[in-house]
Amino acid sequence: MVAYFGINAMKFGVLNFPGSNCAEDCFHVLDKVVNQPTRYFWHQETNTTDLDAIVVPGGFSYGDYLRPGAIARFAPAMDALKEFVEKGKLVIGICNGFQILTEAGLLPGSLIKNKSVKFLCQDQTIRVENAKTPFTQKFHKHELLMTPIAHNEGNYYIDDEGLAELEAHHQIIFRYASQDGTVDDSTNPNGSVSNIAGICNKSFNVLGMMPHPERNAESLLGNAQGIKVFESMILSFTNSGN
Amino acid sequence: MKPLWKEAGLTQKEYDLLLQHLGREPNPTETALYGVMWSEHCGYKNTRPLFKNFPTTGPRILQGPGENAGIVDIDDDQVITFKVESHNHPSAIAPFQGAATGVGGIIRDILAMGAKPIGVLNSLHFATPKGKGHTKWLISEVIRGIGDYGNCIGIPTIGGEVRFAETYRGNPLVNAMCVGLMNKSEIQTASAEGPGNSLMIVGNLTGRDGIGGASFASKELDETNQEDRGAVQVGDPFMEKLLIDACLEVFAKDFVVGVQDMGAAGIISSTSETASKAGNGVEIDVSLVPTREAGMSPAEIMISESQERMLLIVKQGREDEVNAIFHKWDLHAVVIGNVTNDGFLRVKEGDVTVAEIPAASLTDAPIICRVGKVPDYLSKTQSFDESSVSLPDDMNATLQKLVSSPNIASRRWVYRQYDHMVQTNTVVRPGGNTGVLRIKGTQKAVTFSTDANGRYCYLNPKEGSKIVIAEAARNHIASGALPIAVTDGLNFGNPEKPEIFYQLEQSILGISEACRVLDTPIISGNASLYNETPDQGAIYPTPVIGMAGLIKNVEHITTKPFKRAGDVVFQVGDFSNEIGASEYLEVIHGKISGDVPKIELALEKRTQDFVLNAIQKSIINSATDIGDGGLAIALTECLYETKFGASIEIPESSYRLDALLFGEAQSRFLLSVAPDNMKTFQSYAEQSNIPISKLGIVNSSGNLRVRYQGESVIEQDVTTLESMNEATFPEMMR
Amino acid sequence: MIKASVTVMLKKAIFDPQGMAVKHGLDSIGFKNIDDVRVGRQIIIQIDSNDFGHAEEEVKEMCDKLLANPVVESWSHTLELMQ
Amino acid sequence: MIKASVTVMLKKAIFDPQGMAVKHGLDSIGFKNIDDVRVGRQIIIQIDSNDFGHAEEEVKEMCDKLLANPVVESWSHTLELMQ
Ligand SMILES: Nc1ncnc2c1ncn2[C@@H]1O[C@H](COP(=O)(O)OP(=O)(O)O)[C@@H](O)[C@H]1O
Ligand SMILES: [Mg+2]
Repeated sequence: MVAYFGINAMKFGVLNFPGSNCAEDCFHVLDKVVNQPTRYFWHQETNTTDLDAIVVPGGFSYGDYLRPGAIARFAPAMDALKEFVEKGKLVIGICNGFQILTEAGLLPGSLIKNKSVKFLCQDQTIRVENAKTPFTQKFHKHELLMTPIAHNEGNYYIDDEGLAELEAHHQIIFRYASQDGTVDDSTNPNGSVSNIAGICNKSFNVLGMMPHPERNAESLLGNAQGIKVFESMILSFTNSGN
Repeated sequence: MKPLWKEAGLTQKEYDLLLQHLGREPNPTETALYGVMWSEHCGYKNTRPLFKNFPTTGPRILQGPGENAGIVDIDDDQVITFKVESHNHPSAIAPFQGAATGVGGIIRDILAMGAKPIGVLNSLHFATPKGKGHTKWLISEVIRGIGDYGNCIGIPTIGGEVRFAETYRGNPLVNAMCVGLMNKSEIQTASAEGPGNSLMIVGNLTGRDGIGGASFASKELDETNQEDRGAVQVGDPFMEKLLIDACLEVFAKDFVVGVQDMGAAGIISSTSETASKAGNGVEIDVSLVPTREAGMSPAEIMISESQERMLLIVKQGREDEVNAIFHKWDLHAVVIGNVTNDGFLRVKEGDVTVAEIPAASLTDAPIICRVGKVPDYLSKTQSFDESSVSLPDDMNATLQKLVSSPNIASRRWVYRQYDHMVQTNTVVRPGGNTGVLRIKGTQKAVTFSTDANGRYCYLNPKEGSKIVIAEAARNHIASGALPIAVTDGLNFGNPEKPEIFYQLEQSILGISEACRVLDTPIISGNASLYNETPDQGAIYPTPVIGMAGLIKNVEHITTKPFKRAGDVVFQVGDFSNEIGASEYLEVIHGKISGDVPKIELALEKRTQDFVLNAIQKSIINSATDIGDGGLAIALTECLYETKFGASIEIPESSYRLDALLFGEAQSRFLLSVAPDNMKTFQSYAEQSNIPISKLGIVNSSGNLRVRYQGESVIEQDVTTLESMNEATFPEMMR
Repeated sequence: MIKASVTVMLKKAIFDPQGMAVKHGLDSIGFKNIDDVRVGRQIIIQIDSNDFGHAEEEVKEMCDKLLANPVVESWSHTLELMQ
Repeated sequence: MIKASVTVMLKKAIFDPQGMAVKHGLDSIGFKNIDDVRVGRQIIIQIDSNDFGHAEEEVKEMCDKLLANPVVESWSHTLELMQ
């Protein structure tokens, strides 16, 4: 627990792999926008004792050569990350971070090439499906937010059985939607099964999402709705009595 | 058999000069080194005499042409650095790899200045695809290549352009621009200072790939070039990302005295340039260069264009510390030689000296002074009679056709393939007047654009080129920015032909004059000549203008779309009766002819100052310039992505209706102003002696209505126009 | 030296967007009699060894650990001796 | 039905950054005896025909026109009958 600006703040680590090009963006939001103590967590590092939460940022770790996340998952930091998760601490994987978490088996399913076979960068409406998680408690259920996506492999795949399990445990956190909240094929930008944009693990301390909440955390850049993801994490930390 | 020097691309005169420099016959390695360094691509033999015309200084300009990129002061001890570069020929034969490595190359120029790259842009020129053939593949591969590199490396692609004309069918243009940001104290120079200091090569291994790229770029494209395969390389954006991260970490320490990227002609060019800049010599041992393949000859090692490499000149004794930082990033930094004080470039292979050349002679390619001749076609196109063109019956249909024509249609299909938001600075994304980046930790923003208009420059090389500069500047003004500097990419045909040389010379004169009047000095640039094919001849003369602007307060950032129903729409500037050289004349009447619209630079400057001041007074709600497709197209663009409509009345005049609607009269803007601010705006215009016309009102009808002389001439549903505008690219590229 | 050729494909049950795009591309240039296209990766590895048994095991391990993602991909391979 | 398997690889003389990265990846998880890795594409095409001669020609044309860029890539293929 760290005192920061006089309050008990949450210490964030931003996992930095070679090629993680959104690490600085996440750092900026955590440090300058939600004002939490933040440090980089280098891929060769293994000590997480000072951290309360870890962000696995977007980008192209190891160039995404071979397969996004495939090489990153063997980094020493990933073993530490697994222990961190077992302790119940919060981990959020954004874009490439989501891909890495699925490759590492911390989240089910996999992300394959977009249906269009093209990189896709645009604003995208997503709908909050479960507002009772440590990552979404500042939203209300079915709240819509406009959050940028930017990916080549964001097409979430899971088999029917896995999907049923996700549904049963309310692990689907975000779905791609239209601006008026419709969720169907026409509002699915990349072909994801069931319009899935973000999921949690069963214990709800690991979130993976393709959209980039750090890109809509300041109103100058469009809107600041994404900031609530980070604020939810901080709230859950404060509420947990830390 | 041809003598070796001829094989190396040298002329008899050049060879004689070489003999003077050396005072003896060169050996084959030396001949090869001169060959690449004195190619047009490296030596700027044809263009250097013309560059004298460029204005290159100003209170904000800290570095003009001559370094890897120019530097502009943006206050608070911060500077930006930027440059444009062409990769036309590699992209023509291997579009994905050619475009990708083009982006990679220009990023390294910015990195070599010591800056963090914060944005890339591109300027692409193609023919329109016919069916499913080659051109469609070429376009999609170029765009994929640009996206792939920029996306992976984490630099947002914040702007650019795609333009179509038949002239680019066999010879597409792929120009890329990169922008960097740093503090003044972080500026690096490409100079090999301090005899005894070490030359270190960092990044990728050196291979046989790309050998002869520089001379390849200095040739016309024909069938046999298809065999110039070594000239094509595969980009490695991941390696470049590591290179950026590692270099910036090293630069922050006090270990490095000089930096040079390795672009065309690789080691030979980077070492000889840094040496001659410092007035020093260098000694290189090629056997120390880490290579990818065995058995490379010294000449091959020296001229290889393997990508993602940099040359650092490192203080003696600091080599291990530099290497340790690179090691952290899984890279190596290897000493390949050192700075000497004798002015010679000495290449050794172990103990054996294989080349010994005065370094300055390599970088001082003999200038070729040519004389231009007015091309024949100009007398025909200039005598074009506009009155022979009849007015279209239906302006609605005309507008629809223009809205969906390839040069005017929405480019969303293109830029959604580029990550334009990474680094979280992009306030105005592609599709706006300029790409606008905020600067974290300040109130400032910077604006960037690339602009070209091949048809204008073809129909009037000098005046057309002026317009390209003016038009570029208008985009910045409309964004709320003061235009501050320019980088130019000169894409022309074979300068050995007098008509082409005329185009080049006139274009440079036009650019120079416009930059002088508009106070946007030229800080860097690139020339790509020999853009010709045997079938089609030369491309349109196509100078690509990259421009930067500065916004002191992010609150002044202004965008195109109308903001509120009830706002009043104004045109700044005057209508004219001109339709020559316009998009309208080409798309609707199939004519590429006439003269370009008249441009008066002093009026242009006053108009721009007026609009920027009005924006800074916070009385303007939206702004755009009036360019391709004229007023009607500008109006549609202000309505897209809004739920508004507009009711417009064009003021009485004696001009043709098509000129009023679609003509491209210069020095114009389209603004919207809140009713409360209207008086202030009008009296400010009067004070400034700038012509404005009140055109109408923004409303919530969702329709664009234009009336002239009491009659409706356009009545269109905006949603329909917008879907037509959006449909063109997806359909063309399906 | 042994050359291992590993082919990694998306599992049959999974829709293959790249395959679809290639099929569409082939169709549009006139190849109408194509039923299905699948696109995968080919990875060619030169192993510094002449022991096929050992190489076989190594390749299997490489595939399971790194070269293929078992959630969505399947792989096959061949080995041959290089001169 | 004929199944055509097309392998497209970067030409030997051209540097393959992907292959290099995979080699590094394999190295970092303990495979130290690897000399070289190249990564290419595998394209599996089901052709609605039983005429091998014709299929052969078609595949060649597909490769030259769409599946590979002869400036940087080379390709090879096999055909087999499917049941
Ligand atoms: N058209 C031009 N306008 C202004 N400067 C130019 C132009 N062409 C080249 N230069 C300048 O000449 C120098 C050499 O250019 P170039 O060989 O393209 O550089 P590099 O090798 O760093 O890519 C640079 O400083 C560049 O900015
Ligand atoms: Mg340079």
